[in-house]
Amino acid sequence: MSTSIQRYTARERSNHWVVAIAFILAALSGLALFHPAFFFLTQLFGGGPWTRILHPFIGAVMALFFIAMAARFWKLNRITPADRQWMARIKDVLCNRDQGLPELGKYNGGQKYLFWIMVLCMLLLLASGIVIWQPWFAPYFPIWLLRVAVVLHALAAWILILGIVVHVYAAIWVRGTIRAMTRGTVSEAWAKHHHRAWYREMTGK
Amino acid sequence: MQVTRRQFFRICAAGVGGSSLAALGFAPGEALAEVRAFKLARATETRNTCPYCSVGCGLLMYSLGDKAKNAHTEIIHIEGDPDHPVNRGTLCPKGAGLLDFVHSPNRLKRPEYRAPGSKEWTPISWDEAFTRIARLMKDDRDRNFIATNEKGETVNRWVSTGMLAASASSNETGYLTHKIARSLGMLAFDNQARV
Amino acid sequence: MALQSLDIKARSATTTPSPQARGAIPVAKLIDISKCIGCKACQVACMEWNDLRDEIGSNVGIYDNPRDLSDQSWTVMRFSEVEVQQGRLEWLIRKDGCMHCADPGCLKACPAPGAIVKYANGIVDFHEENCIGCGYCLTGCPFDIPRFSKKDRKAYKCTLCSDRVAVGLEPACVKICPTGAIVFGSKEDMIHHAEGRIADLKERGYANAALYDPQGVGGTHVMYVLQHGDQPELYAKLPKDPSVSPLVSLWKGVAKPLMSLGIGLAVFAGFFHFVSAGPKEVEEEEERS
Amino acid sequence: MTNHWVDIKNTDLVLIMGGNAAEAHPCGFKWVTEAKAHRKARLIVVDPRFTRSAAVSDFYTPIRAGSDIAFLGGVIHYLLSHDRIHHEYVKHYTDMSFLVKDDFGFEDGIFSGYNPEKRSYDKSSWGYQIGADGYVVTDPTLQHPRCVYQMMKAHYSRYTPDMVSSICGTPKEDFLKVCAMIAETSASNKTMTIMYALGWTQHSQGSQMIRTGAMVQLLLGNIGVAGGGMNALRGHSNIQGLTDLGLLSNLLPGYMTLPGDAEQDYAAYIAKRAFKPLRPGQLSYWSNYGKFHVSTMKAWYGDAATAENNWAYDWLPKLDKGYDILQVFENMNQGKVNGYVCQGFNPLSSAPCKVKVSGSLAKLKFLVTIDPLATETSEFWQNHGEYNDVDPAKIQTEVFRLPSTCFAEEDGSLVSSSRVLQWHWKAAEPPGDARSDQEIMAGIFLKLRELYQKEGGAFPDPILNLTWKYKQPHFPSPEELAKEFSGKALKDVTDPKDPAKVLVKAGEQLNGFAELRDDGSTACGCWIFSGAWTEKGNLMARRDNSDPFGIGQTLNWAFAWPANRRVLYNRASCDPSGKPYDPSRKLIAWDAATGKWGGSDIPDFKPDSAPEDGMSPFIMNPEGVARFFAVDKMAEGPFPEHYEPLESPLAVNLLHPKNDKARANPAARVFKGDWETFGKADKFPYVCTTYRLTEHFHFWTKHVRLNAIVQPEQFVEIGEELAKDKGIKAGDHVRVKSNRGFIVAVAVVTKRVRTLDVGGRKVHTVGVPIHWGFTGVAKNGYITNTLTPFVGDANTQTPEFKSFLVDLEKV
Repeated sequence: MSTSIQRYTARERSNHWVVAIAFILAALSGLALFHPAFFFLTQLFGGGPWTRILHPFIGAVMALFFIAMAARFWKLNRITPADRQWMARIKDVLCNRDQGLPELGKYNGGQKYLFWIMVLCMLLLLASGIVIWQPWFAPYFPIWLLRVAVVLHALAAWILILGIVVHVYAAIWVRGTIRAMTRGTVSEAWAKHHHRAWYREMTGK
Repeated sequence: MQVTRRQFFRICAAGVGGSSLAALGFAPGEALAEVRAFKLARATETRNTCPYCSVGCGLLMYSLGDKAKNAHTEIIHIEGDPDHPVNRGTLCPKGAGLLDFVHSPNRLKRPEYRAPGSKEWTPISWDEAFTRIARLMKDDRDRNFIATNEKGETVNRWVSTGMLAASASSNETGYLTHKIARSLGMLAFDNQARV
Repeated sequence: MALQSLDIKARSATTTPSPQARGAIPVAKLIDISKCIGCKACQVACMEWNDLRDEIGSNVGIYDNPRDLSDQSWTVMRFSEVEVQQGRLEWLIRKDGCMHCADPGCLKACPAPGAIVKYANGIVDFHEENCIGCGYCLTGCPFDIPRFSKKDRKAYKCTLCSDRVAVGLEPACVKICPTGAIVFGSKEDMIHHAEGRIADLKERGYANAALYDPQGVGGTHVMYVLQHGDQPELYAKLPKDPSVSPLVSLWKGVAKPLMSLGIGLAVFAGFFHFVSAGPKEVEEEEERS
Repeated sequence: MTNHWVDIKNTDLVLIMGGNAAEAHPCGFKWVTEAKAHRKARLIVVDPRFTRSAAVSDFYTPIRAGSDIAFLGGVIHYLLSHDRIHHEYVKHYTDMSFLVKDDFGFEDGIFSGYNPEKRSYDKSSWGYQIGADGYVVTDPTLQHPRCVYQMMKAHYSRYTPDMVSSICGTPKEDFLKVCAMIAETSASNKTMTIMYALGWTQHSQGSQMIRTGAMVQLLLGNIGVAGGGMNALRGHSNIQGLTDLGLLSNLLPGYMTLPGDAEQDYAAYIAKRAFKPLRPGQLSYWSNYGKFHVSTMKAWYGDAATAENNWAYDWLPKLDKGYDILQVFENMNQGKVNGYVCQGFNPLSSAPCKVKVSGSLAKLKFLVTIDPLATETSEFWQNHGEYNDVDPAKIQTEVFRLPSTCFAEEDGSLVSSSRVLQWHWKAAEPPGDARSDQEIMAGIFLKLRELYQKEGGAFPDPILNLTWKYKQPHFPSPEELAKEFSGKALKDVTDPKDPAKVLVKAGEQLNGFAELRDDGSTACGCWIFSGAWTEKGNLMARRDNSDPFGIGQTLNWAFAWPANRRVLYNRASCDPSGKPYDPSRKLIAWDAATGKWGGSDIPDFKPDSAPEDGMSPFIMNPEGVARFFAVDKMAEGPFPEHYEPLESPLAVNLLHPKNDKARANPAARVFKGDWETFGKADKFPYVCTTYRLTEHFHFWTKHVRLNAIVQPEQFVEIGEELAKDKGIKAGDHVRVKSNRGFIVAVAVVTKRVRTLDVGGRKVHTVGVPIHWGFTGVAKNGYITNTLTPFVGDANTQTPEFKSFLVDLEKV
């Protein structure tokens, strides 16, 4: 068995999975209320009213834990020139032509852009979610703001879902990635291949 | 395509998930959308006249129960009588709220008595009330009845006890009240027409 | 075919058409503000018939009581003292409540199947047993009508007495109205009735008398005769040209299918990318080294 | 009402003044909106406040509370000076041509015969000149200076538009516009209806306000015609019935009157009331007084009322003075009253000057209240904080509170303002042990009778002999009572023209008052209700609403008194030859072929008196015609004159600035000690008027949750200018105080209450609704009558609730 490198601590992994589970629940419940085609999903939550009751709490949990996670990771997600270079060659990346890609730190450009998109979406979701949260907060806001908020909420959620689809797919697609969030480690080869600068930093090689 | 062990699990999970969703009865049939049941369907209808102002609007009163021996009638709804030539089914806000007059929490339910100087009511039976009131009235009448005035003219009046009659009571009540009051020689006798 | 046909023409959160084969005569309630004496009989009748009892509030220096619509007050009178012509005071009293739009924004916004329905005769009804309490109907309504119950967190509003109309009776507020300011019948007849009223008002010097049947919401099944049809906002801010907010139309219109489709496409894109490009695997030797 | 609710739809012009029909009688007001919609009728509202009636009017103008006679007097002046009167009508159907006694006079606001000490008039000069033939002397040319026309013209010549405007505060151009609109209805095919209520009655000169309105209508020929009339919109559901049944201190059923002390002789008592015609050929229907009277006494005392004992004449109490509610509370306050029974009456709330009423009740030995609801009166002895701050320990009154049924729990009839007797049916049992009023009255009476039987006592004869043949003595049924007041034959009643012809057999119900006899052969509890329950059954329960003539007469709906007539004086809707003035609104007409009057109504006339007989339409008057000159019927003069309210913002009557005696009503009765309770304008500068709101009914609906919801809390209304002066915003609490007490309530600041220019000074009005008190489900409040003065109209003693003085401050 090849040597592993610690990529995420147990605490970080737990945090991620709380966010992930909350996201799945929030997304399912949110979709249930978004399009009639998904309304059947309310059954997962004990019916329509329970879906409506639970969704904002799930969302709040997701946002809270996401903020904790973002606070942990935001420094690592500053965009560097290497990231831009990497992004310019995204086609090659997608076609698995990884030779000659710039050396990357812990995260690649795609991950970083996704990170910031998620931050933005989360903040929008949180803010708009509070505005339309019945019955606790919504009655205190004017109807025009509710209207803006429902649209923003749907839009942000949509972008977030798309981002997460990319995120999840990338994890599946890039072999050896998922264990980073399950066991916390990645193989040296994985690290060297995808995040060479980080690999060097971690191993001193 | 090579299906790894982990991928296999993933597909299975989706399959199980899908079938269990179906088992939960997802994609429910069209939820029922019916109007509220018409609440007067088997109510008993009684005609009355509004007790408030003198427009004299006709009322339809609806009560639960079909007047069978064991059913206690309860008025559940009052609306205007469309046959009535004056109101033609309409009512004003007072008439519209008559149901809550009939069922007002301040409706009196039993005779009550307040002793001199007392701070509160005590219950009393009808018979006790009538007996005591009759006694008080008779004592006052016997003491203060004026058969003749100082000129010696026959006047037969009793003015130390008075009465105000109810101009919302029926003609039958009013007629009986008048007959009784004058037979006692009462003059201090008015109704709301005065104010 | 009858006034009382309660076939459902549209229901909330339902993507396929409801049965359409049987037709019905569209109904309408016409409120002639020039005949309204603001007596609130309609408010009382509404509460009495629908078994509602609002709170006993307080007086805040105006005649309006209860002060606003609520889950217990599906209609309220709104009093406005205006002087359109200098020195000629007018006390405009508008019965506020659901307008029963032909194109109801509440129904459009509602995510709960069957919580809001529109009957073939035009009545827009809330079915609280299906309501999930999300409040989206508030955003959809251009007239600010639905109200939440504090007891059950469900939305309530005027049903146009669908239970009475279903058995061939007029709504409770219509029947009670002492001056005949509220009338009920087929929408066609109500428009005809309104024309007569408008002619009368014009003869009495109200040159701008008009019918309020706003087309921005496809027309309404509750209409007003206004003495000052050019200035509906005089009547306690009745919107001049109401329509369902473009934001809500966007959200519950094109956005709903397109965004759903987008998510589906994203998933499919991943799937096909995986199938075509294959997983990104680290070379064996890299892994070993 | 001379006409009836539905008939209002036949009018061309509605004048609402001294009332607020849209708020107080919304369902009756419907017929105004019908007239507007279908006859293009116009609605004028004259009121101190811009009411909800004004909200749907074609023209509104303000008036200072209490100045209505000045306004209407101005209208009379306008009509006479512009000659906009219905000449033929006035000439034939009124007393315009009658000559007035020479010693009658009017000087500086006071009529002839005034006694300032007694505050009353010797009315001997207030009469017509009677000729040697016993009839009134007339001048059909109307030129004689002593004829009513000329006298009236002179009297109202002082009521110029400028004078009206300065007394009433009504803008002059507004007043003239109202006059012009009213004058249009002098045409014989145009008519106006006047709708009034307590806004006219509740003044110290209220009866004269109503009279002035009636005079305007007579000048225009608007009495007796469809869509016309003087329409008193009565307050309670059966206030008309109880008045008809004579439940007032001085009355007997059917507007018969109790004798005074001096009327010891029965024949003289009857003769005084059975008026002989004052003009040739007139009917003078009151000449039948004896028949009505004897029939009532037979109904009450049965076999004990005989010709020998003058039909028990001596058993009737005789009046030394009036015992109206104000007089009784005055007596009570003086400790002269020991017991009081309040049957469905809440005097603590509805009588003036709460402090006096409350103090008077505390002097009683016993008080009995009979009511479905917990009234303030029944709890006058209980401390309710600021709203009723009394010490129960100091109140020695024994109080009985007896629960009665409400309308829904009893059968019976009520008389609407249209004079229609309508039967209603019981729908449910009363709550708890509540009993019907009949059972309660019977319960008390039978106990009393038992005591008199056992113990004897003061003059027991009428008590022991009162007819009581009810099948269940403790519960006289409504059916039995209705039959009793409608009347039955005790012996066969025969046709006076043909004694062999039996009209009604002994024991049968009578068909109407025409069958009443003064020989003891008929018994009828209330002659004007006669025919309500005949052998055909209960006519009050009739439900045929067909309207064959399309003018809303519905003669087969229930039963109207008198004799099912729907429009009173309807003979006056036809010209002297018997043709309708307006055939499109025909009530009756003379049909020469049949020799009878007929049409859409029952003729209020001798049905076979041909026009050429010269009988005039007002058959209840001995003159046969309507009176502009009231002779001796009114307390303060034969022609209405404007006087200020007892409490007025003006120090003088602008019509008589130099005569202080003519400032306020010179004939108004003021009790000793009450003068001091009146406030002056220096301390109490604002005119206050009290009134009802449409959401509530007197003091009942504060017990009704639905009504409490739509109007929960006590408030007062003030204009924007006064609010600004006092720094008051809408929603602030204000204290309104008169010289008799204060109330605290929320301020409604509104454009609808205008500041008026009266005699060159600004007058602000404060409006105070009456509905609150210290019992009920609505928010508790002060009793409005804390503020009102203890003085009434000089004729009726109806309290002056509509115009008095207050001060106001922010709390």
